Amino acid sequence: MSDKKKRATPLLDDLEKGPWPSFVKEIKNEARRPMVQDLLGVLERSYEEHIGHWKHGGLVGVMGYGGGVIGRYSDLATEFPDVAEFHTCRINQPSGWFYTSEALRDLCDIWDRHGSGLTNMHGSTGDIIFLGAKTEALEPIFAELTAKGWDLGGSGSDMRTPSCCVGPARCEWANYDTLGVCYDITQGFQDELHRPAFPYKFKIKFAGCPNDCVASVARADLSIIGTWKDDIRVDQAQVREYAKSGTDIQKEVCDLCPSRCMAWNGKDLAIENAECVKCMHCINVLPKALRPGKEKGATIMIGAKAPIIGGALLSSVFVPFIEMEPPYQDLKDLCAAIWDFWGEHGKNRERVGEFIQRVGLGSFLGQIGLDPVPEMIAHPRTNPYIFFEDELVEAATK
Amino acid sequence: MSDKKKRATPLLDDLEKGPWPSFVKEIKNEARRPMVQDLLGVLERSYEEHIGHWKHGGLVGVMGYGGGVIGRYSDLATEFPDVAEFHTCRINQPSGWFYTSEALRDLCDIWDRHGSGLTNMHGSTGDIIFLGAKTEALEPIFAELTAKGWDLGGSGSDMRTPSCCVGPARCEWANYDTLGVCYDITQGFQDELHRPAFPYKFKIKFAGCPNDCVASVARADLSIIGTWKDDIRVDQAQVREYAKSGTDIQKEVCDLCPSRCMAWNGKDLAIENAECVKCMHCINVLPKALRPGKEKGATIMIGAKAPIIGGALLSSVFVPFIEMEPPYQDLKDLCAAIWDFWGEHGKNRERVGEFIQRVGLGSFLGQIGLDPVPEMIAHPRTNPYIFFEDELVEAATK
Amino acid sequence: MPERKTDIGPPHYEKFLPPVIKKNYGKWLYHENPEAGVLVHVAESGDKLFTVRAGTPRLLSVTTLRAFAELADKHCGGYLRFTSRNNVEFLLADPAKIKPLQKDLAALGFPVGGTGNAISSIVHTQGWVHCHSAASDASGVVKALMDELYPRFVNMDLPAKLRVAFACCLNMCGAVHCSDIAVLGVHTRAPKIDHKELPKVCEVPTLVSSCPTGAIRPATVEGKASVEVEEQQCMYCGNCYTVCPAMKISNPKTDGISIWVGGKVSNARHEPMFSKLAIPFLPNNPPRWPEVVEAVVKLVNVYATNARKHERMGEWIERIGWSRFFKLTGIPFTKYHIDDFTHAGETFKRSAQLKH
Amino acid sequence: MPERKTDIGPPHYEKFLPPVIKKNYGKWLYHENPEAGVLVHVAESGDKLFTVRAGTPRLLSVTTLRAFAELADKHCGGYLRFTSRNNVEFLLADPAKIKPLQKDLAALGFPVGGTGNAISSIVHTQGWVHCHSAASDASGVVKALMDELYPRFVNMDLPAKLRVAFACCLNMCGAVHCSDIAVLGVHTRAPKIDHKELPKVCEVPTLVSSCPTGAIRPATVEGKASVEVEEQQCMYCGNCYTVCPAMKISNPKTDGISIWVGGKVSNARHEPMFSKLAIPFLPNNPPRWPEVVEAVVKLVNVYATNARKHERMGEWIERIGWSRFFKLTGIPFTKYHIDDFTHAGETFKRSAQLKH
Ligand code: SRM
Ligand code: SRM
Ligand code: SRM
Ligand code: SRM
Ligand code: SF4
Ligand code: SF4
Ligand code: SF4
Ligand code: SF4
Ligand code: SF4
Ligand code: SF4
Ligand code: SF4
Ligand code: SF4
Repeated sequence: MSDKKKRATPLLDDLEKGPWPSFVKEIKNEARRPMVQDLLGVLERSYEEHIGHWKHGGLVGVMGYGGGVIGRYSDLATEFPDVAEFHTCRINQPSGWFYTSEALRDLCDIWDRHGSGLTNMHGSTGDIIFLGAKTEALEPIFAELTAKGWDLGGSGSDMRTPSCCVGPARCEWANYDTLGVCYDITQGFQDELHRPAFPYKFKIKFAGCPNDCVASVARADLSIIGTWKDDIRVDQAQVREYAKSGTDIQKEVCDLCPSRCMAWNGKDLAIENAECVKCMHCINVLPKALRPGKEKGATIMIGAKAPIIGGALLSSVFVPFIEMEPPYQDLKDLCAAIWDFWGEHGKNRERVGEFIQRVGLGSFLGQIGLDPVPEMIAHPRTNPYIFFEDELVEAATK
Repeated sequence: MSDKKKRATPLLDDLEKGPWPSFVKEIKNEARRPMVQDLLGVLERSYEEHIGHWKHGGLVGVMGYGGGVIGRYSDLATEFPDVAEFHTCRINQPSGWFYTSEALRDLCDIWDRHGSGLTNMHGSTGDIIFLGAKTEALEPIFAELTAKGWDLGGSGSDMRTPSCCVGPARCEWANYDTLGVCYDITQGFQDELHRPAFPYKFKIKFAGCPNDCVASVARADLSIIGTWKDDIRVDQAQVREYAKSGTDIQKEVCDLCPSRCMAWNGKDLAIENAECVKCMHCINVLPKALRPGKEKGATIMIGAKAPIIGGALLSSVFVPFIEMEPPYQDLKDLCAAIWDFWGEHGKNRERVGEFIQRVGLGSFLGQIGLDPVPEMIAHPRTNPYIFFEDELVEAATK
Repeated sequence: MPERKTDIGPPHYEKFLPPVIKKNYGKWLYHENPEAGVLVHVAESGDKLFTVRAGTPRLLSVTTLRAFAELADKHCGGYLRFTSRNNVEFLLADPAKIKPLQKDLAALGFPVGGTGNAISSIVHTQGWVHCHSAASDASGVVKALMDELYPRFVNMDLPAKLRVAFACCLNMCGAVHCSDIAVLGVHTRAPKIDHKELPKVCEVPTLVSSCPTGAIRPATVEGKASVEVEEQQCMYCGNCYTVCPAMKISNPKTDGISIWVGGKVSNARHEPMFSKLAIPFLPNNPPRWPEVVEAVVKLVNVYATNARKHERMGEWIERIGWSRFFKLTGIPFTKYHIDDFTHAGETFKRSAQLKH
Repeated sequence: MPERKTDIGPPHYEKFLPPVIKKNYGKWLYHENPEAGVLVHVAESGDKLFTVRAGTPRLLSVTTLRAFAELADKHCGGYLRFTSRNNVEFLLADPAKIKPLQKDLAALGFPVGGTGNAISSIVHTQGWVHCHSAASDASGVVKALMDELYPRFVNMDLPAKLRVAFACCLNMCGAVHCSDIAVLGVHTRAPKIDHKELPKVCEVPTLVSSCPTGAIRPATVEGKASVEVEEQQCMYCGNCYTVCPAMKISNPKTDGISIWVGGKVSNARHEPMFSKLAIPFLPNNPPRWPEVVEAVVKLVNVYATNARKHERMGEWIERIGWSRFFKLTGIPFTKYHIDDFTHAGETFKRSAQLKH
């Protein structure tokens, strides 16, 4: 093993320099491990050759679970035997990514004993990522994690680990309890999370307001975005303060309001709330003066995904406004209804957003039991290719 | 024939009432003709039964031409023998639809002698429509028309009769000679007009400015829309006149400018011309005060069509700015280049706009010999499905 | 019979231009619109051209055309033109002739108007008068509509121009797809196949490829090469009938009319826009199509009372939003309004920017 | 080994919330951002929570995590969190601890910043560290970029937030498709088929249907069921490789990086937008990827000097127009920028509204 210690990594070493914290330093922090030595070796090789050296292989995981572990194998196993197996464990993060030093240390201790000692805090879906475990280590890791109250996250065609913004824990703009519902849904759908039974992955992200600090509209099959129904709460005195201290209310606020529903006369800021589209801009610029209304809830959007196959999708409006109170039964029923219909008719590797476009939003709504409303669309159809049904025609002609 | 005279048309008769001029009256104006009697009969029948009684049959036309006549036959020929054949002749209108009473009478006389005496002034492509001729009448009609200096228009898969707005003949906003180029192109492409040789129809419409008074962007495969390059000409005194006489310059003009590039201080109207997108709105509202610039020309757009098959298309920018001076050689060369490539590779009944989408605008430009420019697109691609070519990659990697 | 000429093209327009136009061609300075249907164009030379515009049914008899010719001789040296929306325009050099001309036109029954912020003539198509694909009549619907919209033609009391168009089938001759209000004839049943006729008059491959949704498949019927239609997949566009007369698409019971709103073609303020579906289906109810007339008049009035000055129908709707539009007009929103064709996803609302 | 438990889910977050949060949960009034990396949240009760945010490489050793834990114990009762962009946040009740914490973080080499109108950490993916599809490394490109963008992280001198994201292949883990600036690894050659391996490890039908452009067709090679790729139709997305390891897509010579701009996900002002192509291809040039770094820094600077206050990258470009964008940045516009996929037509400029 000693020879490994000696292996030079000049290209990687260059990335230890510079003001930004270095992932190479992080890797070297754990370099006492042979596995990490081999990781450095493989990685340096990739830097030399401009190509990766990992391959996917047979499914690996823990007993009774279908998700939570990503199998990875090196294609240079003979040269770097200690990364022949280099799997990822996804551990379900706590809502809002809050930790105590103690909890963090528990995780470190477990990972110290059984893996590379390298992590991602966090993966883009939101999980804690343990980066680099051998197959034989998976069960022990799992046992120790659960003993300390942790569990694996999702992977494969299951409900992926839900995530949420910091919300009510630290943000004055949260229109519902993002942490609470994220925890509730995660616990309520443990089977869907651990045992892939869907046509493809299904992601849920909770954002407390339209600022969407978890990028749910771009990254979740179900995007739950907090909003409100009534009037923006205005503290005119504070508005004047902002004006005094240099904010150009007209230019920076009124002129940038997408619905142009604000008027500033130098003394008061008037808002035509009926026209407000709850974009958050004015509140963002004047946090001390403006607050969302009191009738709070969320907009449920559906279908975001990455490009493959049909091109990337943003989520689209599914339920314009829903109250978000425990036990969140409406939301759970909605999930169940979606999973039933999509689960039965979705093709293999067809995300729900693609599925909706294939079967048509109109008929999808019918199956889910939702009424079509104009809020769901940017505009009605422009093409005349209407699948008329007899009822419509008969009703009109009789 | 006398019995025909007696046939009652109660439903149609109802449409002789009311303030708007009645097409039924027009038809009855010519009812001395048996053919028109039968037309009334067939039409009344359609009104009773809620269905049309025309069918397309074998191609009809005049010798040596493939276009200009639309064959129509009644499916109630035995009952209405005089409309058994009821064809349409399309006669190429003069540029801008200008006539003298004499010219109009010439046309009437010919049509009186050989057809129903019913016309459309005009068809939506722009032709003079002679509505209802028997097959045997076609050659005589054609002979008398040409004798008087008239010719047929297009139909089928040919260059359709070009049309243009009134332009410089009566409009202060014309940025080029719409009538002149319309006439020139029509004469220059007589063969393409009369002898269908394209995959499908090809329409050209000339509008003198972005108001697009011939709806070219929606209705022409090639839409030539006048525009200018330099600054809008402003008569500040006249602007103030408008303000005095009640026009709210700020609200009605500045606030509605799509590029928000105008400022009104109560005395002068300032225009940031570099930002102006030549939409015409301010000029439309203040015709006495504002005029397009002096560097005049046109934007060439391509591909508009009705919905069938892939959905309707508006034309898209093809040449952002081109000077429009006789003999319009650039425009003619462009048409030839388009017809060559589309003619060779277009599918049967594939409009050029559909063709461009199938082969890709990028490669279409390459074939036509135009460089891609950002003006041609609303925004660059959002999907990562790029057909990389070796040159690009090699140039970057060597 | 005179000797045969071909490829001569149309007469040169110059022959038909009045002297004042010939003189000031391309040198116009500005225009005014003193009253509905009257335009005054002032040239750099100071010369003035007076235009009087009158509405027509577009379907014109030679009798009427001769009457127009007479009016032109009487009032403006025989010079007249037609517009891109099928109105007739008399081109006067002498303003004193405006009133007399208006009187004569009134006597003949042709209304003067259609200029400025008005409803001009309805661009339309053939319908039962001459076309085979028509799901409704064109001239009749237009006449019924204009009788009610007449005040909007002879006045200029709308926020902006309002363009109404009619097409009798999805081929959309007349390009209704970009109108403030579009009235469109629709078939709502799959074509009836005449298996006897088909092999004689149609090419099966062309026919199969004519279907936007691929609903047509080759099939052998009674030993003959024919086709079958997967009715579930058919959305009644009628393109198969256009290429093959043996695919009868018209149906007296189930053909009808749909209403579309918010299109425009000018580049003024807002870029050109397609019309969007407002009402999926109204019955064919000749001779007056009351349901259609009522719906269109309602749309015009709601627009007229709610839109801001210079706002076209589509610009107004974009500002207030579609949910407000459906509320104000009382039109029910249905699944038919939700696009389910090729680019459907592009029409979904992909933002949380909503009015609650 | 403890007895086996399953389906217990994550620990309840409440256990990890500091007292000041427990007390004021959902009752925050407003916040301030006094300096880069420091947030003050004020509750209705008057209580204050002080947040100190530091950037991390996301790939963290347990050694560093333990160091964070120590800092948390020392300065804020052991309470900390991570952000949705992988920064670490220390949650202080006592403002007096801010400076000392900042000092300790500086000593450890973790920069305080990323708040307000700054460039926060780059959301990124695995790259050569752990993934098989990677067309480039993730951590390395990100490190090289952030070393140069560092001043934009520790200051708040941009017109608005600027979100940079990196993904190493078209799967786009990390959802770069809606970022102000997106850096995306791209393959540029069709997959090499391992005909020996394929029959063993892949299902041909699944493989065939995995191709967005239908470039993959079933084929029998040396008697075995395999596939062939119509290279003309392949745009190198790598999806075939994702479903079938025998379709090797990576290529050391021709893999590289593309740059995308103008995406956003917030609903503030403008609706969410996709990123659009700015630079189709830059070479893989480890360890510092100078071409990529130069391009991104240039984009940031042009944006910073030209955009108006509160204007995100995409909002700025929309205002000035794409031709101006390409002029200002000096990036050549090519046919690669013109969409030619399914909805290409929707991206064409269908209006004469142009700046000349
Ligand atoms: C670890 C992670 C990237 C990271 O470094 O953070 C990741 C890693 C992988 N993703 Fe991902 N994805 C990760 C978040 C995402 C996201 C972002 C998100 O979830 O917010 C996306 C885009 C959003 C979306 O879901 O569309 C994403 C879209 C994909 C796709 C494309 C899916 C699609 O429908 O287009 C694939 C391909 C697939 O599923 O076969 C994919 C597949 C993969 C695989 C499993 C590659 C494969 O085919 O086996 C990667 C394993 C890498 C490895 O070696 O560990 N990954 N993946 C992220 C999960 C960590 C976590 O659980 O927290
Ligand atoms: C006469 C006219 C309507 C009118 O009453 O004015 C007309 C009438 C017909 N059109 Fe049209 N089209 C007429 C202008 C248009 C326009 C508008 C325009 O040209 O500005 C369009 C929409 C723009 C476009 O070209 O896309 C139009 C789009 C069609 C289409 C659909 C083409 C497409 O690509 O989607 C068809 C179907 C076809 O070509 O087979 C069509 C086919 C037809 C046919 C020939 C029906 C057929 O399949 O045989 C109609 C003959 C009616 C008859 O019985 O006389 N007509 N047609 C117009 C021509 C008169 C003239 O020459 O001036
Ligand atoms: C005569 C005609 C051109 C021709 O060659 O026949 C014409 C003539 C004029 N148009 Fe037009 N337009 C004519 C069809 C059109 C069309 C095409 C159509 O309707 O199918 C359009 C596009 C409509 C659309 O966008 O859907 C059109 C959009 C305009 C506009 C832009 C209106 C807007 O705000 O969107 C203006 C500017 C204005 O009205 O302020 C305009 C302005 C004008 C002016 C004032 C130009 C001028 O200085 O002379 C002319 C008198 C307008 C009027 O009627 O008040 N013209 N105009 C057409 C008369 C049609 C009719 O009989 O009513
Ligand atoms: C901590 C975090 C949520 C979390 O649960 O982790 C968060 C926290 C806050 N966000 Fe955020 N945002 C966070 C990710 C995001 C994201 C998601 C992302 O970047 O992937 C977005 C969407 C970005 C986009 O649109 O592409 C986001 C868009 C916003 C916006 C809207 C900005 C805009 O004008 O578009 C605001 C409002 C503002 O900044 O004025 C905002 C405002 C805020 C406020 C001020 C909310 C509050 O009152 O506390 C918080 C401090 C902001 C700051 O950093 O200056 N936050 N914020 C995330 C910190 C990420 C980081 O470490 O930098
Ligand atoms: S999404 Fe809204 S509620 Fe959640 S953290 Fe961001 S700003 Fe606060
Ligand atoms: S939230 Fe947005 S839309 Fe509503 S008033 Fe404020 S800026 Fe305008
Ligand atoms: S298009 Fe322009 S130039 Fe032509 S008539 Fe209309 S306004 Fe005048
Ligand atoms: S033409 Fe249009 S864009 Fe240009 S200044 Fe006038 S209103 Fe603005
Ligand atoms: S719209 Fe249809 S029915 Fe009407 S004329 Fe055109 S093709 Fe014939
Ligand atoms: S009507 Fe249209 S959709 Fe129906 S079969 Fe014919 S072509 Fe296909
Ligand atoms: S983006 Fe591609 S290469 Fe990178 S982690 Fe995701 S799947 Fe792997
Ligand atoms: S890389 Fe993509 S496009 Fe090319 S063959 Fe594979 S799946 Fe098809």
